[in-house]
Amino acid sequence: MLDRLIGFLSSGENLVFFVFSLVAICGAIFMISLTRVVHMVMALALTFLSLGGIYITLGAEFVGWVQVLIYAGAITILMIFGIMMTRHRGEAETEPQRPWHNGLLLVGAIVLFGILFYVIQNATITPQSAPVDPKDNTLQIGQLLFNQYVIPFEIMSVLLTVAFIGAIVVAKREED
Amino acid sequence: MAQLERIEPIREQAEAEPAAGSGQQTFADGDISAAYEATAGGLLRAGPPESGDGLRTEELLLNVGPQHPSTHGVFRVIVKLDGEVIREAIPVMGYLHRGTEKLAENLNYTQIIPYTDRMDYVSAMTNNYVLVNAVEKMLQLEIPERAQFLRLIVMELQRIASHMVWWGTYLLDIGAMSPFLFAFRDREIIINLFNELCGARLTYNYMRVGGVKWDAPPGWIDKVREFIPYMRKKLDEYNNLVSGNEIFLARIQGIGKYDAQTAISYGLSGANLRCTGVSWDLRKDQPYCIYDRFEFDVPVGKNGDCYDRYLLRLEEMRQSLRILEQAVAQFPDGGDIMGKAPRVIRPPEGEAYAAIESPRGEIGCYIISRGKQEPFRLKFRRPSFVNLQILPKLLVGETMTNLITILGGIDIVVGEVDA
Amino acid sequence: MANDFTSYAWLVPLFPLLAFLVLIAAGRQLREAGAYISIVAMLASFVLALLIFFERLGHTTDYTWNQLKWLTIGDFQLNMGFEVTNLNALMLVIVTLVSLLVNIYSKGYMHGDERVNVFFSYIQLFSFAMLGLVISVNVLELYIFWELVGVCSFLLVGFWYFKPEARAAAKKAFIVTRVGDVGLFLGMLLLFWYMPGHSLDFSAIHNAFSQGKIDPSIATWIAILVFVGAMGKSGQFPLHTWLPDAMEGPTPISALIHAATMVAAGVYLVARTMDIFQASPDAMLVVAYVGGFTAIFAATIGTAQNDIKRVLAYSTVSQLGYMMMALGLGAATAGIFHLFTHAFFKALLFLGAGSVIHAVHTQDIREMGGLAGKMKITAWTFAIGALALSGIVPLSGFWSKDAILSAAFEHNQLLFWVGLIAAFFTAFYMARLFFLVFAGKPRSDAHAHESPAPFTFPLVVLAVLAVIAGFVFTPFNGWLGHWLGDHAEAETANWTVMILSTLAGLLGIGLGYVMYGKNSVSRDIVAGNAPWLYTLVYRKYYIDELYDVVFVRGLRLIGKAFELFDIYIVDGIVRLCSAAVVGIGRLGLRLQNGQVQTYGLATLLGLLILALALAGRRFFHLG
Amino acid sequence: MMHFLEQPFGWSNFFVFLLLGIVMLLIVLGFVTYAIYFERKVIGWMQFRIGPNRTGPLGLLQSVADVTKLLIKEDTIPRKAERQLFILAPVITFIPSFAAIAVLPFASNLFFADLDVGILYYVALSGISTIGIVLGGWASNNKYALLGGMRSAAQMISYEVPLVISVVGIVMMTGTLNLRLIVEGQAGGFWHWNFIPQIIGFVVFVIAGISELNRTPFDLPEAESELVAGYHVEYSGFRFAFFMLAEYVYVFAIASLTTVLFLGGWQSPLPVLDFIPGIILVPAQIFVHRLFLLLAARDAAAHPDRPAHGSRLAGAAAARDRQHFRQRDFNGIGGWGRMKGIMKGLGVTFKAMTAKKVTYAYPDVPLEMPDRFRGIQHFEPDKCIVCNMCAKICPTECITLTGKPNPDPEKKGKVIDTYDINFEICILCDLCTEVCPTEAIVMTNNFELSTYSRDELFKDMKWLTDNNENVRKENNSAAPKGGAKANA
Amino acid sequence: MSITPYLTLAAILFCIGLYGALSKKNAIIVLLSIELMLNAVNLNLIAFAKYGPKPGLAGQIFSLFNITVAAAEVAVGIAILINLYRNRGTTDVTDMDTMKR
Repeated sequence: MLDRLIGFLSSGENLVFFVFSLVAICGAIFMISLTRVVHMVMALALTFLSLGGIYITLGAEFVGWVQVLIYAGAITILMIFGIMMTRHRGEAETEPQRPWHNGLLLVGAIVLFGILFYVIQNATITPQSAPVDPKDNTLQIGQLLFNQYVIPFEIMSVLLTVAFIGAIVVAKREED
Repeated sequence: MAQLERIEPIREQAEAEPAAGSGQQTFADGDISAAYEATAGGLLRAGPPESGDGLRTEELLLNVGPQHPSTHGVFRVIVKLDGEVIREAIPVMGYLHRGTEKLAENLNYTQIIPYTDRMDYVSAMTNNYVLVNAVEKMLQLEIPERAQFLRLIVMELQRIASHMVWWGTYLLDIGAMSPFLFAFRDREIIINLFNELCGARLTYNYMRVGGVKWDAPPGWIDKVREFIPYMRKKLDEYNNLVSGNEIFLARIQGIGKYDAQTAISYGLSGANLRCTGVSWDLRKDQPYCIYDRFEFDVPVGKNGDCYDRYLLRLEEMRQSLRILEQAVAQFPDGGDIMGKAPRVIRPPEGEAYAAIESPRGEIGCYIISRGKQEPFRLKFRRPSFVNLQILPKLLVGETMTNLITILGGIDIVVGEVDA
Repeated sequence: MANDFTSYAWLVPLFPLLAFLVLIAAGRQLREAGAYISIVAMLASFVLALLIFFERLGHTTDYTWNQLKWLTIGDFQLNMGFEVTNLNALMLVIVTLVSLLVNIYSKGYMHGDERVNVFFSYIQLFSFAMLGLVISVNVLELYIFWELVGVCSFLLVGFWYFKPEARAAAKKAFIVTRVGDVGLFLGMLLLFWYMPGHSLDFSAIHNAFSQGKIDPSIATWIAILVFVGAMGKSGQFPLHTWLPDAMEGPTPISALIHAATMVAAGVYLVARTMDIFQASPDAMLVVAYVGGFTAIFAATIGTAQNDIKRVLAYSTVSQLGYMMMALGLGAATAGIFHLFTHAFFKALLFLGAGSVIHAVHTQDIREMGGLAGKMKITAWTFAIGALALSGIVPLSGFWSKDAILSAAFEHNQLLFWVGLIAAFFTAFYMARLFFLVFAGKPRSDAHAHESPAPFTFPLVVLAVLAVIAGFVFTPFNGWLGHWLGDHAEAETANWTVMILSTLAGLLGIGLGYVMYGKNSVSRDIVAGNAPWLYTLVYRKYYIDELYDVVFVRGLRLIGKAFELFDIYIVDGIVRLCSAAVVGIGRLGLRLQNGQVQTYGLATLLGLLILALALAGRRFFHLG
Repeated sequence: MMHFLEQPFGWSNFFVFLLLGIVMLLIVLGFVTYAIYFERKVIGWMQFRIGPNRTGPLGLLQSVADVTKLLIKEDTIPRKAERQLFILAPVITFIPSFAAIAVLPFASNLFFADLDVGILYYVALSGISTIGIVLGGWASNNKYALLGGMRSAAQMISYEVPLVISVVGIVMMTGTLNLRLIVEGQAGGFWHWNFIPQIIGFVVFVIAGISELNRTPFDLPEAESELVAGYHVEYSGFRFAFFMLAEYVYVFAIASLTTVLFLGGWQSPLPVLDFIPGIILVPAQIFVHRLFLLLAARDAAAHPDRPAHGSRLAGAAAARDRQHFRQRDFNGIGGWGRMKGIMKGLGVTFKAMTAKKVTYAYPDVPLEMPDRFRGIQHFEPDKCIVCNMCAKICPTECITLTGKPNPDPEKKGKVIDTYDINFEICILCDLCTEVCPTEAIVMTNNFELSTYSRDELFKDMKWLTDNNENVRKENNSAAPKGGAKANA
Repeated sequence: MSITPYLTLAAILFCIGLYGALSKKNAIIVLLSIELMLNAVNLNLIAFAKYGPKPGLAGQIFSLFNITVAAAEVAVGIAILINLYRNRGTTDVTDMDTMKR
């Protein structure tokens, strides 16, 4: 087992992936286990960043930086604003009043992971065609986006506008 | 003597039974904490509103505290913020209270004069004059011509200096750094003039009962004469620098607005009153000293907002320059500077009230004398203290940034507020 | 002329049945007449019985009539009917005679009891049952009447139901006899099973067993089981406890049932099925030893009892032991002969005791004394009975006991000595009884006086019978043996046995006279220096307590166990079902609590189960 | 640099990059310090004062002194603050700012990373430093800091949108996000530079850049007048330095981004000058840009009208909304006409630049005061007739004196024995010299009285006698009370 | 480098997010957990884009769409959260179990 690990870590790219995934998982776990809300948000920001890094190693440069921009930049701050806007009296999460619920949930999650893990291990995916050369990722994405996927793109813009206007209307305080 | 009787009955009556039915909740003498509790303390302790009314989001209780940079000294406003909008503001004063009026009760009149310098430390001359004028009224002294002129020139110079301090700090509060330097550069000239005249830059202790202490040194009057055109040029420069600035106008127009009736009912005076259109300047309406000999007009605002007060004060500076110009022209070239004041000043029993127009409004001095060297009771009507009372009303509904604009607009000096 | 009365033998039980029905139907209105009806009925059946007896004296062939078809199961046909043999005829006479005398006695004794007619109806029912038992043709019919007799004994013992002891005694009697009846029933079943053609008729039994068609081990089992039935009814050792307690019933009943008839039924049964016993020597031995032991055992207890009726009860148990011993030794005739004589003098003793009790209103002999003077006839008859029981020469007791002892002398020396000692004890306690009751000074102030006519007439008749009954079967004249068809027994006068038994009897009477008559030897010679022995004997060897502990408490424990089992297991299951339903309901409730996260969890678990189901199927194929 | 990037990623060129990284850090630090110095100098000049000149020649070491002071100063953490976040916040702010420089090309082959997504990279990273600022404000558990943090975050987010949109024009023109290619697209004279065809983009970018950096006139978060110092009010020492560093690195980044995007990067303005290596042109342009930035910001004095609802609107929608408001504000009322007032203000500022400086070098050149200046008293014991007039008249009773009978018998009266003035209380009101009949006590013009302990302020007779330089010539003491001593 | 490590990482993150979403009581953290789950999906998309059966950019395009949707979702989520907070006074998910106002 050990030599396989060393073999895995030998090439730079794997090392980077290993580090990033480690950070991602720790961030996620901290998000669950920490008690103070802001710390949780920070932990998750860490996860988002490390995922961005993994996207870049996967050759998705544009998506990686968009992820960093949107998730680490915008959504985390939005969450922090959300936290500040609402007062957190019981800052520390009181002990789980629902031991049964959590216990069962943990078991469910682990079983789900087991199934997924099993499927993943057994699935054998063989790439049929040659991998795409990652020369100018942004250019290609741009071309693809506006030729083949222009309709979803338009729908996305509509969706965003609707969402944001909706958010403002919902959140606006009725000026007394 | 008639006034005396009038005093006695009031005093007995006051002691006999406390003012009944004064609407205000009266507190026994010692019970200051209750008074404080009823006002600011209550608000503080109320803490964040329970979520009962739930609809408001987080309510922030902010202390625009005593050591805040833009409150011209140790003055504190407790502000209940909803986001940026102020829901309620309660000013808290008394941090600079030195008990001048109580101390004065066992100081003879000459010794009180240095204390008046430290009340409104930005315009000390007008403080000196109001005390001295009150005593002279009691003694019915005759003030020599030259002393009158010196007093007038000195007071008008002091008015200009005071307005310049106000102008520099007010714009600093709003956010511009440079104007402050401009203002203090020009004020330095006036300060040097005073230094040459009476030896001090801020606390002059220049006037004495019956006259002034020092005579103008040789060439002093010429320096004043040269200062006037220089100042006019500088005032135009100030206007160019700031008054036209659109961003500045956007910040200041329409903020802290009140009408004439409110101003009068709050007892405001000075630029705060005149900005609402009420033309009331003691120099014109109750002339004292030799103001009646010169003609100058009293600038009056229209809609009572910060911008009007700003323009008003700039205009007042110009008018003071006009007065100075005429005063210097008519300056007597001889005559003694002290009237026939007795060596030991013992004003006869009785009371007197003298009020003059200080750069911040009507400053008054009310003295009750029992014929001894020390006044029995000395009371100053301090314009900053009175003008401050309108602040809470103005602040409701404003944002945090406007709080500073309005406070600066009223132009208070905390030394005068707390005495 | 041979069978013209015998063919009417079925009438003998019919008369008491009719009387019973009449008494039951109009018991209350009849008041006094009830007694006469029952006496007339008994007289009629006694006369018919005598006629049948005389008719049978001549010849010895049995007369059977079993045409009454009862039930047919498949190819098996069960008939009822009646059968008259010499033995039956003799028994008929004994039963009818004693019951007639008891009826007469009861008319006087039960006078004044408001339920007297009910009493007479029960006696008639009892007589019908006893007579039916005697003439039954097959074992099943016998078993039916056997049970009926048990019921009547229960009713009569518990006649004074308002006395708790009576109620308890009745129940005890009924239950203990029932235990015996079970034995008989099993025996009958085995018989039914193994008899060729499943026939239960006594003639068929006689043929099958005498020709050795049944293999010996089965025969032994059948014999022992039948003997268990007899033990229950005749109060042999393990099942004897109910007899002394049955004394709670009225005295005539004790006389009729517990002296002459019912208890004799066991002996009669063994005699009737002698062929089975002869087919298995082991069974014979068992019967003999049980009989012997019961004889001496009961005799010892009798010496220490203070209740007059209990002494007589234990004496009956002891005499029955003798009869069983005789049958066990093969001397059927001696056993039957002793039964014949014992019926008369034991009935006599009981009725005598009854008149004494009637006079002094107490049953405790220590409060009686000096009654001889006041009750002349009772005293004398009682004396005759006592002497007969003790086996003094001219009286019937001597001959019957001698026949048994001589049979014992030939076959089994041990049993002979046991019998001898028992005889000594019998004589001793009868003497103690007589002297305590009749001799000495009166110990209580009750003014005793002689009983009226209905009391004394039966006493006299019985006394006469007690004297003359002995001569029917003596070493010198074996008529009874021949008549009963039991010729196997050669009658030889065995002088030594006669002398020894007479000596034992005289010794017992002498000791009794010395201790209780003249008080020269202190009464509590035994109680004095061996108090534990005295109490042991007085307390009837604690048999009752033993039964109580073993059976009563054991059964109660088992009952308790079953009760617990019932409560916790059976009820438990029921309650469990209801709780399960409620639980499922509450689980559902908790699921619908409006929490989105709970719904999320539920969906997750559903998903997992679905996935596992799918993956599972494929996984196992693969695995 | 390009060939470095092509090599496979191994340990060797990792160190090379590390080295280059450190060099870049030093360059940036140097720039930052002298940017601060430069800024303070210019502001000084605008306000006719000299600006820092005390430390080092011409005050060049002023920023260095500041930075060392910050390093040495103890950085306190408020007790109730969230320790971890408080420490983390400056780090989160600084790292992205420095990382953002990696993508800026300084010369055709001098750049750190040639990313295809150059601009996106920059914008993404600047987003993260906003978190740092918000966290810093929130973690220091101080209401002002929280408000400052929220405001600066809201402002940075809302101005990020115009910043990005203004750049889209250029990206569309050059067809790539890669900064190096953008610069190459601007070859030829300055008329090829992007700022001409994208003039609107350029203006929006500059203004958005100014607000992004929280500089005047958008320095709402650090508006000294209201929020004292914005989100880093509780920070001190090294952590405060980090925040300032981050801010100025952003200044450097925005400035260089402007030059790269709009002002032709290392392309020379005139074709003839193309031999001047790009390396020099870029800092020059950065310098010019900085100057313009300061001028426009510093003197424009007031702030834009404050957003009416402050920072409470949620999501990017708020930014768009305010953007709309800003637009109306600018060209709504009379468009360029509106700018007249500001232009006049600029005019005054420029005039002031050349005006005489009023700063005087006080400690080196002593200040001479007018004769009548009321400084510290001077006492001549022999003139004193122990009449106690001065002690009586003193309003704060800070004079205590004791007399003793005249030593030589023939003269009657008393001679002064001890004469103390407690300068802790004395308010230099000059009443004592006024009433002294024999001018025994007069005032001098010197006023330096600072001491290290209070009891040194308690001057005795000997000290007062020695204090005899520049004594006031004209002491109108002993003027007869009430009589005016007439002198012209 | 085959695809399994990426998919495993995605599975881990997804399960952690799921656990967080269903167990945490603070609404904001539930929102965050859902974000984490969306990220896991994103990772899968991109992993398949490179190592999947038909490598191409489709995966990346869809991950872009996924990110936009997630951003919209968070914006609306926070808005709703604030509104709920104003009405209910708490952000505790367990208190929001009735539709009544």
